[in-house]
Amino acid sequence: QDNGSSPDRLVIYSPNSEGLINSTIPAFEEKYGIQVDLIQAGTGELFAKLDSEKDSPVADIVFGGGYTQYSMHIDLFEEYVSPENDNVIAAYQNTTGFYTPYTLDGSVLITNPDILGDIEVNSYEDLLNPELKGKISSGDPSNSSSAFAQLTNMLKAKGGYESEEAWAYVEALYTNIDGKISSSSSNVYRAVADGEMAVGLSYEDPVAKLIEDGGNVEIVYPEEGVVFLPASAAIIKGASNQEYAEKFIDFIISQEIQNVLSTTTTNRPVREDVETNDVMKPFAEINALEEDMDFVSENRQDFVNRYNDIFVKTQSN
Amino acid sequence: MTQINISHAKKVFDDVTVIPDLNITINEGELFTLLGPSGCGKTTLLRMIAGFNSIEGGDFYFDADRINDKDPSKRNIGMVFQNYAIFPHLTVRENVEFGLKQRKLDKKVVRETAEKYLKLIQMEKYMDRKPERLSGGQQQRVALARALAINPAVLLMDEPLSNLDAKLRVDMRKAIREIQREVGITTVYVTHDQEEAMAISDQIAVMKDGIVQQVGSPKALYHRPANEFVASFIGRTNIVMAELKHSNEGVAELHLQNGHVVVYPKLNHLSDQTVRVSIRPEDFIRVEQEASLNTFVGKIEDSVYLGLNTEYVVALSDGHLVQVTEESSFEEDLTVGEQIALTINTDKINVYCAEGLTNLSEVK
Amino acid sequence: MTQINISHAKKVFDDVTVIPDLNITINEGELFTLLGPSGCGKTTLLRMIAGFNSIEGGDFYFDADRINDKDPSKRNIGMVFQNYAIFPHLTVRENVEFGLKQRKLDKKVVRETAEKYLKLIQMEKYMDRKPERLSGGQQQRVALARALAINPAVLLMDEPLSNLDAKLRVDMRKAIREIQREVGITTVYVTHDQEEAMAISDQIAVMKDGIVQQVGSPKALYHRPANEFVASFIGRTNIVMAELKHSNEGVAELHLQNGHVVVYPKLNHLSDQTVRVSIRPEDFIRVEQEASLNTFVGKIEDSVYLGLNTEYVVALSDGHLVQVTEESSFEEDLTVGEQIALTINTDKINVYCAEGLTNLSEVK
Amino acid sequence: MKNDKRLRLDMWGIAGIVILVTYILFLIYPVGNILKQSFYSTSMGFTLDNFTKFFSMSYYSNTLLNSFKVSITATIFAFIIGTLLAYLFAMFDFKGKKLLRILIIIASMSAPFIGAYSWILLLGRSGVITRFLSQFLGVQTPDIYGFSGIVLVFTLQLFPLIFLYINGAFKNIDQSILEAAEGMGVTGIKRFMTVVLPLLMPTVLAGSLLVFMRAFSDFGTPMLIGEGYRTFPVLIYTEFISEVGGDSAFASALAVIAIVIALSIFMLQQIVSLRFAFSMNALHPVSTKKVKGLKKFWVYVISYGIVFTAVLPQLYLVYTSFQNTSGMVFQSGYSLNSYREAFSRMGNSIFNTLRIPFFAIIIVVLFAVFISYLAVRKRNTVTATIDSLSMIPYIVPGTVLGIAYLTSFNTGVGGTGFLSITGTTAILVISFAVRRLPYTIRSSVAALHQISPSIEEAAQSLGSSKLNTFFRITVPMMMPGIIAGAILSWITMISELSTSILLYTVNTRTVTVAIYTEVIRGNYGIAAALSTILMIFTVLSLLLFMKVSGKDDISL
Ligand SMILES: Nc1ncnc2c1ncn2[C@@H]1O[C@H](COP(=O)(O)OP(=O)(O)OP(=O)(O)O)[C@@H](O)[C@H]1O
Ligand SMILES: Nc1ncnc2c1ncn2[C@@H]1O[C@H](COP(=O)(O)OP(=O)(O)OP(=O)(O)O)[C@@H](O)[C@H]1O
Ligand SMILES: [Mg+2]
Ligand SMILES: [Mg+2]
Repeated sequence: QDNGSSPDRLVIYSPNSEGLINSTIPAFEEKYGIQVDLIQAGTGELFAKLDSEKDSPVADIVFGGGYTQYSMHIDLFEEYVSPENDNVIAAYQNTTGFYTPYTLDGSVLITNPDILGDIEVNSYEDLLNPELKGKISSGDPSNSSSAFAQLTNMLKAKGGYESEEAWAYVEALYTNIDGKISSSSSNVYRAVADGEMAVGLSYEDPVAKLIEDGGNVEIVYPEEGVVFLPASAAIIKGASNQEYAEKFIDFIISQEIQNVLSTTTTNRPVREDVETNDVMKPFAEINALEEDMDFVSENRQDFVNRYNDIFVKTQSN
Repeated sequence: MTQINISHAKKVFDDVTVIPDLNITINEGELFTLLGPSGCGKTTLLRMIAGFNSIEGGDFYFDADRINDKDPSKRNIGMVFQNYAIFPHLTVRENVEFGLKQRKLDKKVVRETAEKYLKLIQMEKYMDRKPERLSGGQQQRVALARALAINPAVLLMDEPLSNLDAKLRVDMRKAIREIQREVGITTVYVTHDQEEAMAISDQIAVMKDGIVQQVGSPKALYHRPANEFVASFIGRTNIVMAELKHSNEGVAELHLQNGHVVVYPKLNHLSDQTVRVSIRPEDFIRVEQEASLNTFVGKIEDSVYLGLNTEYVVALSDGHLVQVTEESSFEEDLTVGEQIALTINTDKINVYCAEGLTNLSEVK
Repeated sequence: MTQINISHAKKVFDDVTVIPDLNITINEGELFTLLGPSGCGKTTLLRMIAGFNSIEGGDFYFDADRINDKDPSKRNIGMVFQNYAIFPHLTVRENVEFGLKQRKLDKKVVRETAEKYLKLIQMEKYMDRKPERLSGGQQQRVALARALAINPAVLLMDEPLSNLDAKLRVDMRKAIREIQREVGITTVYVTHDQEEAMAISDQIAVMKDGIVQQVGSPKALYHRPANEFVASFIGRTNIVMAELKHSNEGVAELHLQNGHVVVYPKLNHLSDQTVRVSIRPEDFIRVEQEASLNTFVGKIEDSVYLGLNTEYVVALSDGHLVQVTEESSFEEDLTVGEQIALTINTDKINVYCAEGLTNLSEVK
Repeated sequence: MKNDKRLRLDMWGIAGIVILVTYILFLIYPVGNILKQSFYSTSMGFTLDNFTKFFSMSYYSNTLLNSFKVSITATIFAFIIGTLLAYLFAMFDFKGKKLLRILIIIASMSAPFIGAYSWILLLGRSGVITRFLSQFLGVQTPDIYGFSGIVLVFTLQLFPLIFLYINGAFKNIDQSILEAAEGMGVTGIKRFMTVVLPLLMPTVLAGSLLVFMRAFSDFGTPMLIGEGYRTFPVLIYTEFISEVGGDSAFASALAVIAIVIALSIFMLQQIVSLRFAFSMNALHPVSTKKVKGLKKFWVYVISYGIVFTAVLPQLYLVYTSFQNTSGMVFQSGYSLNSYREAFSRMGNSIFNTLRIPFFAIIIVVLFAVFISYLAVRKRNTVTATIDSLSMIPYIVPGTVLGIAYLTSFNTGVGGTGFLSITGTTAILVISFAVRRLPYTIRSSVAALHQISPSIEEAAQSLGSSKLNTFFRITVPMMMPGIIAGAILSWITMISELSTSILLYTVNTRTVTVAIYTEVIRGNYGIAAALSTILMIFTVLSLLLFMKVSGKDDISL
């Protein structure tokens, strides 16, 4: 029976993709002579698992997932602020004390030029083009974190979270999406990459990765603005390998690893003192917006409900 | 050696009473046959003895042991099922060995016993076949061997020979009889074949609608059937209406419906009444035309050749038809339409009351 | 009215030849019976005629129509299966109606026909029951009615009455006979019961190991069996060894093994040889002790009472046992150990060559 | 057979109690633990709010309607195809049956995500087939997404279940009954409808029940190709596993509704099958016949056609496993790179994929055999309860069961440390067994219904004890049914994901988990290679089984 109690092991739960895992875990193992037991599954599944195991935790670290999940499950985590924290861009520092952002991910549009033809897509507004009706792939903001991020992003870009105008845009958009909702984030970009859909409401990492892998897709940073949200990691409360867990947190936001991430993967670093990947548009060229994380966390349910209403409305006519 | 005692047995299938109240005693080592028309409850009774049918009333005893609630597997019975119920997934040999293996016998003994019984039923050639590749009669014999092989205290057989040819039937019933006698297995035997019943049984119970009509030795049943039903069920018989009258000397006479008068002193003690006379086909004796006073004539309407015997349907002078049996011969042949003279073997006839329910010849 | 013609039929079950080469013609409207020991291939042949068994060789004709590859459903047959094969999911009535419905008859006609046949088999009471709630004999009758009701051109019956009591068997076989004659249905009937075969058949084929031994009318089979197998299969017989010798005058004599000599002029034309004499139990005639010259003595070893007849096992002076049948009587009773005198009804005996394969009495 | 309504403390009584306790421990306790929150809120105590919420909002309740629609349609199609195929197999002689049987079974296993994903690659808007048809033939294929797509995938994935069940049931029909019908001029479809189908009914109902429930509870397929056609299980899944903060109390309420529906349908099926309960004594099982001419042509076209279509996505998967890939994108050219990677990453997962289902299948067969016997021959309140209980895990989403097990056994039963089996092999074995039992139970029950009790009576009359009769006579005769079910249990355990993804640890990682992990990491090539390996592995296990059992026929 192995529940992570053996001294030279570290149990990590992670929903992360190939690039992130490959550039962090082996390096960590080598550096500290620790064996990492990696348990991989979807973000939702991992958090459900963590929640169920909270009385006798198995994992030491959860590595991945957006701030929405973390903020909902604060009680699962051990408080830890890495000494490296101060080297991180201020906006993405560990301010709660519980979870540490290590990369950034922006809400972007993915397009398939073959399917799109000569239709221009540069902004959220372009998505209302009637020619795109039924050809836009989107996740379900009521349960996919990337789709939710898109929702808050477009609200912010279109006038604010409580602006009626912004919500009117959402309604118009989902009318044009015409019920073609994917049940998972990955379906969204996959559908576009496979030529099933023309445009998708996705996020930067997989789209960039697709381009890097030679996929026939393009990345579009909406002109109205892009919100970058951090992916975080945290130490599990009651973890048996506290010491190594802390080392891991320090490790992933260390300059060394951040550098690796930003150059070899399609993830944006949280530090400024590193180089960047060529595939990805430099920060400076993007119209970056900032999310009001506290407000969104608090009103998450309202957003979801409001979206649900819109969905029902678009479906019923 | 087990005595079976059944008192006030009752069986109801979803509201239909199949056996209302049945009492029977089967003595130790006896071969007891249940005979009766299709659907009269023979199988039902047998299954109650075996423990496969629930018992709605009454007591079943094996010796002093009340078995009403005893598990079938503990009753030490062997049973041959009407539908054979052989195990389709086992070979012939395995079928026969099955019961033996339960007895925790030595492997060699099991093999040898099985082989012995397979030889007995003339199936040693088919030992390793699966039942699906056997003929109907072969399957039935397997069922028989399987039940015999375990040497039970009580043997229950439901039409065990119904699909065998005459020769094999005789062989098999001899084998059953021998084994049964040798070890003294109390046996309850169901058959629809009265010849078989006669040949094999110590006692026969004739049933009708779940009610036992008569229990007796084969001979008693044939010659002194307790009622008309038994008379006509065991062997064939002609029922002729008659008036019982007394002559001036007080000698009873039967005035048959065709006018013929039979002097029948046995019934002197009874008063005049309408009776039914049962005359078996072989009790009509053909005589030379008008040879004696005591004859009457008839005309042959039909004849059926049965090998040993030939059966004639004869129209009496009053138009009634009777069956007459005679030993066949190859040359001489009575043809349809021929006139014959008959007399009656009065010793062997039976006289029943007008309802056919009591045998007056027996009442002393 | 269909004639069935089978020539050189061959059936092989996984390497075992069950029927090597069989030829039979069944005339239009005839009731043709297959009789033979268990496992001889009766069912197999019937199923080949029906089209349910593959045919490994030979030709099957219904009139001029070669049916070897014709679909069973197109052969216009009615079949009663040895295991009944009634539809477990249908009621009695639905079972009988099943075939009728296929004929696209009027609903009312279907109902009425079904009812008619249910009455015929005395099952009208059980019309709405499911088969699992019927007795064995009742199920068999349903199978019978189902096949009869569709009024086929060819009726195939595999032991259709094996689970019925004697009375019902007689009723049923009459019914079958009547329907069959009325409409002239060519019928192939399989039975193991020789009495039934005798009673019902126009022609009988006696089979053994897939080979037809003799085809003939019931009477011919009984009285002039073609070989020893037929003689002993149809009815019972005693086989007694004898020497065929000729007297000085050239009259043939059979010197039986017990020393008794039977004068048998029929065989005058044959040379001296060892023969086998078949004497049916009823062809021994009991006579008053030493009443005539032509008698011999024996001692009763066993007796079996069969109702109409009683069977005796008699030890001849040379120790050989023979079966003797006599009509039973209630009073007179020969007891085991008693000495009796017998003579032989020489008209009815048959003489076979030493191998038992040819009937010498028939060779002219 | 006597039908004793009382519970007696004989062998069957004890078996019943043991099974009941097992279910209380491994089903009622953990699942109840999770589901109780549907009726309970910390603020208000007992409440039905969650249910009101569901039924009052069409956003939610419509999913139920959708689920009924797809499940019923898929069940009907699966029934037609499965029965048709089983009929052809039982009645006719044709070449390649063994291969087809294996392929049919393969069709029923679907590698997580990748399996249904193949359909998109084949029949999607830019699918290989779609493009081929529209470019060369100008034919516009219907949309794979939404209702029709879900039904298509369900049908092709679930008909094998009906096929296997019915294939087994044919062994209990006596040939002469079919012949009797044929003799009376009833053949082909007519005979099928009037005789064969009614005789197969107990099995048909059992199979259809499973198909319906499976379609009703599956979320993987609708999630991938539903495209807004929201089904009930997807709703449950997303509420439990929401990344945006689902409402687990509400999710529990949904699970409760699913269970209630499942049980009602189960009861209904029980009542209906009572009408078709009749036993047969099949001494001459149905045998196959040679076909000729046009009929032969159709037999081949239909059987090969169906099977080929059903395994198409699997074949495509095999094809893609040889394609060059770069991460998520398939490149031109072929190589064994994916396999090289796959082998290096498999670790002990192959061994686990053998080990865990192996223990589980032993439990499954043992329990199924006992439960089915209790439910059929010893029916009383307790056994009927067990029978119904056994169906619950089939409908409870695997994710819910996984969460329930984690929560309930993390610190032992009730926090006592007793049965604290989280992270062990045991928890996976138990969860596999509990979830996949229904396949074997239902087919065993159906098989038992067809066996004439007089065979058991015969054994008893020969002095064989209940236990002995059961194991030596009843079980061997049920074998076709048991095996048909066990094969399905086995296949579905090998490809099980939704529970194991929550329960696995590094030591108990199975190939399916590995496949899913690769999908998450974006390595589709490796996932396809792993799926192919899993498929080969499955075929090998089936071949081994055939070899051991000495039968060509998988359903015996
Ligand atoms: N499916 C089969 N495979 C192999 N052998 C078989 C098969 N069916 C029958 N046999 C064999 O063929 C022979 C003839 O069988 P058949 O059923 O025709 O006998 P039968 O004359 O009808 O006998 P019975 O009076 O016992 O029913 C038997 O020896 C039997 O064992
Ligand atoms: N399970 C049952 N449910 C209802 N009635 C039944 C059931 N089994 C038998 N019966 C009826 O009970 C009566 C007696 O049946 P049983 O089987 O004992 O007859 P049997 O004397 O053996 O007849 P046979 O000689 O035809 O086999 C029949 O009328 C039959 O229809
Ligand atoms: Mg009976
Ligand atoms: Mg036969």
